[in-house]
Amino acid sequence: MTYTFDEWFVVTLARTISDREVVFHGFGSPCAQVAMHVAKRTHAPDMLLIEGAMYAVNPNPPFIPPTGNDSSLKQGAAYSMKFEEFFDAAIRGDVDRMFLSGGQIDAYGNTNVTAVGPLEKPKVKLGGGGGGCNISATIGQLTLWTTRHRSGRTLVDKCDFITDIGHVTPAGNRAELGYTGGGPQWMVTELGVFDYDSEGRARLIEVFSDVDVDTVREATGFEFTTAADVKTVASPTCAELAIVRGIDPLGVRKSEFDPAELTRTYDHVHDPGCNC
Amino acid sequence: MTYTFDEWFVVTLARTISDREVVFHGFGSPCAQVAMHVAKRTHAPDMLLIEGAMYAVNPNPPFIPPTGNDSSLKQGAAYSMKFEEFFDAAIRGDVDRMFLSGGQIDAYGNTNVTAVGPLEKPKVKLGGGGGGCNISATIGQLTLWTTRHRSGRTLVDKCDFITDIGHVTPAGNRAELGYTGGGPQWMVTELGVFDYDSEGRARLIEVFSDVDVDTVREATGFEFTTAADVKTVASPTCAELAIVRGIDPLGVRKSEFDPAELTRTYDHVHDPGCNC
Amino acid sequence: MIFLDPDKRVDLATAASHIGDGALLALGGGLSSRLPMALVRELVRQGRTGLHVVGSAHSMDVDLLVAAGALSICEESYVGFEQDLGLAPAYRRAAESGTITLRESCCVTILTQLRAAEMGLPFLPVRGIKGTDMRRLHPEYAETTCPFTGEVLVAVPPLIPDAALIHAPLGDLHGNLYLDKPYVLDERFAGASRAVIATVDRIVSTDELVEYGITIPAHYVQAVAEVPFGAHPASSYPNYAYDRDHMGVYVKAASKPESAAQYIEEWVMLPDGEDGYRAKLGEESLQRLTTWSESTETWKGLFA
Amino acid sequence: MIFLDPDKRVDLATAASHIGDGALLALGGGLSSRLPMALVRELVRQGRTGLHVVGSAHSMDVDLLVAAGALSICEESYVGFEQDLGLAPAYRRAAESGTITLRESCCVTILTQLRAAEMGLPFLPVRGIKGTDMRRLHPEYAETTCPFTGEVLVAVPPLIPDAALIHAPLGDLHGNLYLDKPYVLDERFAGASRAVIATVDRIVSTDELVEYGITIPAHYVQAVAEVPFGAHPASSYPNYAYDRDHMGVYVKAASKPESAAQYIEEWVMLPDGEDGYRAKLGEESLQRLTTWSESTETWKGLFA
Repeated sequence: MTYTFDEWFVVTLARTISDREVVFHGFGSPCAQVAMHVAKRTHAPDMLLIEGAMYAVNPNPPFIPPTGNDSSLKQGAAYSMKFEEFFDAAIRGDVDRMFLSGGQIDAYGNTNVTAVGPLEKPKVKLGGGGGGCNISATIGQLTLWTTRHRSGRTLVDKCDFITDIGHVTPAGNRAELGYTGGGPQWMVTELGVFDYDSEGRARLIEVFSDVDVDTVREATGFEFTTAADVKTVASPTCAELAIVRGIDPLGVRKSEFDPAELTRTYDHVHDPGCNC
Repeated sequence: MTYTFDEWFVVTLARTISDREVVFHGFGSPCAQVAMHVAKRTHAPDMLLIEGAMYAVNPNPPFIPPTGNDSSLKQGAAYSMKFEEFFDAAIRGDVDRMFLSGGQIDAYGNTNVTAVGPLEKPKVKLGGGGGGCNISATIGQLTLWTTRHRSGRTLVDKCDFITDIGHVTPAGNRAELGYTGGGPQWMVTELGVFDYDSEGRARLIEVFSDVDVDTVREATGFEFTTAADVKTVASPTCAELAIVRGIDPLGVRKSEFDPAELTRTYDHVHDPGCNC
Repeated sequence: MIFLDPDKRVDLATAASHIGDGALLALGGGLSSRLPMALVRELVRQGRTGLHVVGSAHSMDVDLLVAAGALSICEESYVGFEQDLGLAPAYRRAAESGTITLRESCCVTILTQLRAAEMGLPFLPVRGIKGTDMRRLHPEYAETTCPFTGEVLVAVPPLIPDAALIHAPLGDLHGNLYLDKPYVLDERFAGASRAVIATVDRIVSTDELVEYGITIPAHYVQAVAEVPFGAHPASSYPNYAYDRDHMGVYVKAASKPESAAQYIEEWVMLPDGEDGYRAKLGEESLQRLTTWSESTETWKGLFA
Repeated sequence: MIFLDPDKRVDLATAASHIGDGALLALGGGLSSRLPMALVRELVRQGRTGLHVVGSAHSMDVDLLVAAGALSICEESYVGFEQDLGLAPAYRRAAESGTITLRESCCVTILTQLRAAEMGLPFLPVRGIKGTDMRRLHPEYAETTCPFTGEVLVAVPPLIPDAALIHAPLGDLHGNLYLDKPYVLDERFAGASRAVIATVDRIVSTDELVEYGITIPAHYVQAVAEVPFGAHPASSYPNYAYDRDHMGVYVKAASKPESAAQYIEEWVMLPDGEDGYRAKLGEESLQRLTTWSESTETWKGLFA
């Protein structure tokens, strides 16, 4: 059996979720969206899955649609929150994890989804932050991700605009700002996985099997340290792969990637611990 | 045909409502409650009737129950507000009229429903203000009423505690307090009807047919002026009386009166303008 | 707080055991509707003391806690039995003799304080209060100046109940609750409190509950106990109307300390708890309260 | 404001005529769901200019207003077509060339400003914003210090839209509206705005509407116009799914000023308005969007 990179990526995101966490993804985030359903159906059955723009609680969608607020995404949910109900919960600290991406991400995990270039005359007007700005301050942990690391323009030394809060901003760190959320815990890119050191800076801990540390360094606009032993990202199990394919038959997750990344293909090595 | 004082009183309250007003009564206020339904079914068909503790919009209850939040009170209402929906509307100024009573009422229409006597050791601990305190500041007009004027203890020179706001308080008048509501417009008692002068003080304008001005003065703990020509309160029409009896077959309105007041009986004089 | 256990069902004694002496409790429902009476009775049976209650307009739930000596601080907006049955006897007695602390509040103020808790904010401004004597009861209130208009408003702190006691006509094993309107403050209590402790007349399947509609979702609920007629003598529509006669029995008994104590002995301190309570009321008298929907005459007859 | 007329039914042109040039508009729905597209198209037909829009995450409604030159200020939290169709072409072009004023905001901030309006308060504190660059877009924000904790929070003023444009699947003649979740900000818009201007796919009897449930009550609604497929190409569940293909047609056209103008000429400026729009789309293509509930395969097939 072979699998493709988008599948491995989604499974890697899923594994940043712990069981019994309350987890949320924003709209326009199919990789995070698929990842949450993979986690719920594998190692995190008792997580509270809050479905992006639907605010549906623990839905069982028949498929992931290409838009974040199609009604299919609340199928099987006994309850859908109201907009304010979700955001209040996030602000008061009842949400444990959020997935967050950005057109620019700096070493501290600050993200820019507002505009590249000067604000008065942007080079690229990005879509905007949705709800991330306020709730990035208060949600328990953040899993950052990007599928555009290789472009060299995403992981930057300095965001042109800070939309969502990382560990340290020019105005101070989280403690100084009075924020209760823990900030970025992981950052998953199409090259590898970072955690954050005691100073709140990204640290490379894993790379995908077809990536080396130098490739990561070349693509990254900020200095980063690495773990003493940079490992290869753990491969997906066949159970996880089956779930990715089952929940996302339209392949909506693929829309996040440059076409070249989708050609990355891997042989699945049978894991004796896996009951495929 | 004869009618009793409780019926006349309720009709008099009803007539303080104009058509196309948004009107609310609190709980424990059967006279105001019945009055609103009388107005809605006679001269104010397009009023928005918000049913006390149910927050039901334009209900058509089969009868008035002896409690303010029985489900009978939302029958026929397509919609019932949420608690916060009503109170937000009242605070932002979308409610035109509220009925308000009090264990003590002063000349400016400040009311006390908290405690008679010193707060630390009250002589009588009254039930409490419910929601009246805040919204008395912002609702368009207030119709005050009491059925205990004759006791001599209700209309007082000074409230022992101000629960709800009249025209002028020791802390200032409405303009000084920054309040947008117009304050008390009418006060209906079992003796007569008051309006408020330009200084915000109650002024007697009408008495019931079996009451004279001296009786009112003896029962009142504050000085008041009178209209140049104190009239008799207009009699109820037979249509109004029929509606009072139809909507309140259990006679819940009577629970507000001293038993002696309920013995006041009147002959209905046929009004040529009335199509009874 | 968020509760993720898939099965929250417990018996009433266990549900009540989550409440400690001195707890700050939000009381669900209001006046004669959906009062958490079974939980109140169970707290009395378990001998809880020093309770601090908050909420809007309430009646027998508060008065019974006072009569039983379980309550220290009352922060409701009203306690009484409306015009029909009058002032709350035990509450009034305790307030007049100073054996409970009065922190009477106002609906919008309580709502605003719950919203501050729900919104994770350290304060909120509230319109009103100025000009009244309410701050004599609430020295904790402060003031705040609007940075845009210069208006001075009263500022209130968040109100975070240790638990919200909520009775619902229907619930499921996960703790999802269906309420009939008026919801009063119950949704806000759920968002603002550390936990919801619920009783329901009947536990049904989640599918059946979804047909009715979920008002309070399971993740707010720490424990749910099935207690038929758990709001009695308050109503729990669509299941049953309030028992005006029994409310009258209580109010009469509560008018004197001795007869209040006797009511508690006779109606609350039963060795078999709520089973005993319902048995003492009798099947016929309880079933009568469920007949409200048969006709207007029947409904009206319940209150005549 | 409160609207008491018993019959609020009007045609679409009359509904849109309540909106003046330069109006501050709240846009109902979000992303691909319940966008007030018929009202947006009608405003373009009527040549409205200088509009200021507020809301959460939106897509074609905002982009089309920009493409038509009707919009001056954008205060949404996001404008785009998600990962599927990408950035919003006309919006992006206008933002990059400075022909519209950017006041991008954040969901909680907008929610808090609407709540201030709804609660009748001159300001509210909001958590967050500090540490981000959002205040560069919002010099009107101020600061407030919590009188209890000393914490400095950002203070925001009330946001009072002149009108909320809301599309609902069902409504009645009084203006009561049923919405399918997600409601997004629509309930808050109704409470905060001076008026709700509504379109509905279908007007039904009040009794039928009550069976579904009333989400937004009539007293907030100034005018309601029956416009079948009035959200198209957005969805209006339970009636129809979104038209991904048509969204794609639009996004492609909007990528250049000339083809954007051609789209507007061809799909919006039709002499017979929405009737012409539906006729041009064709019965078959519209009916297809209503087949989502037939089977998972059918539903999925709409988006393949």
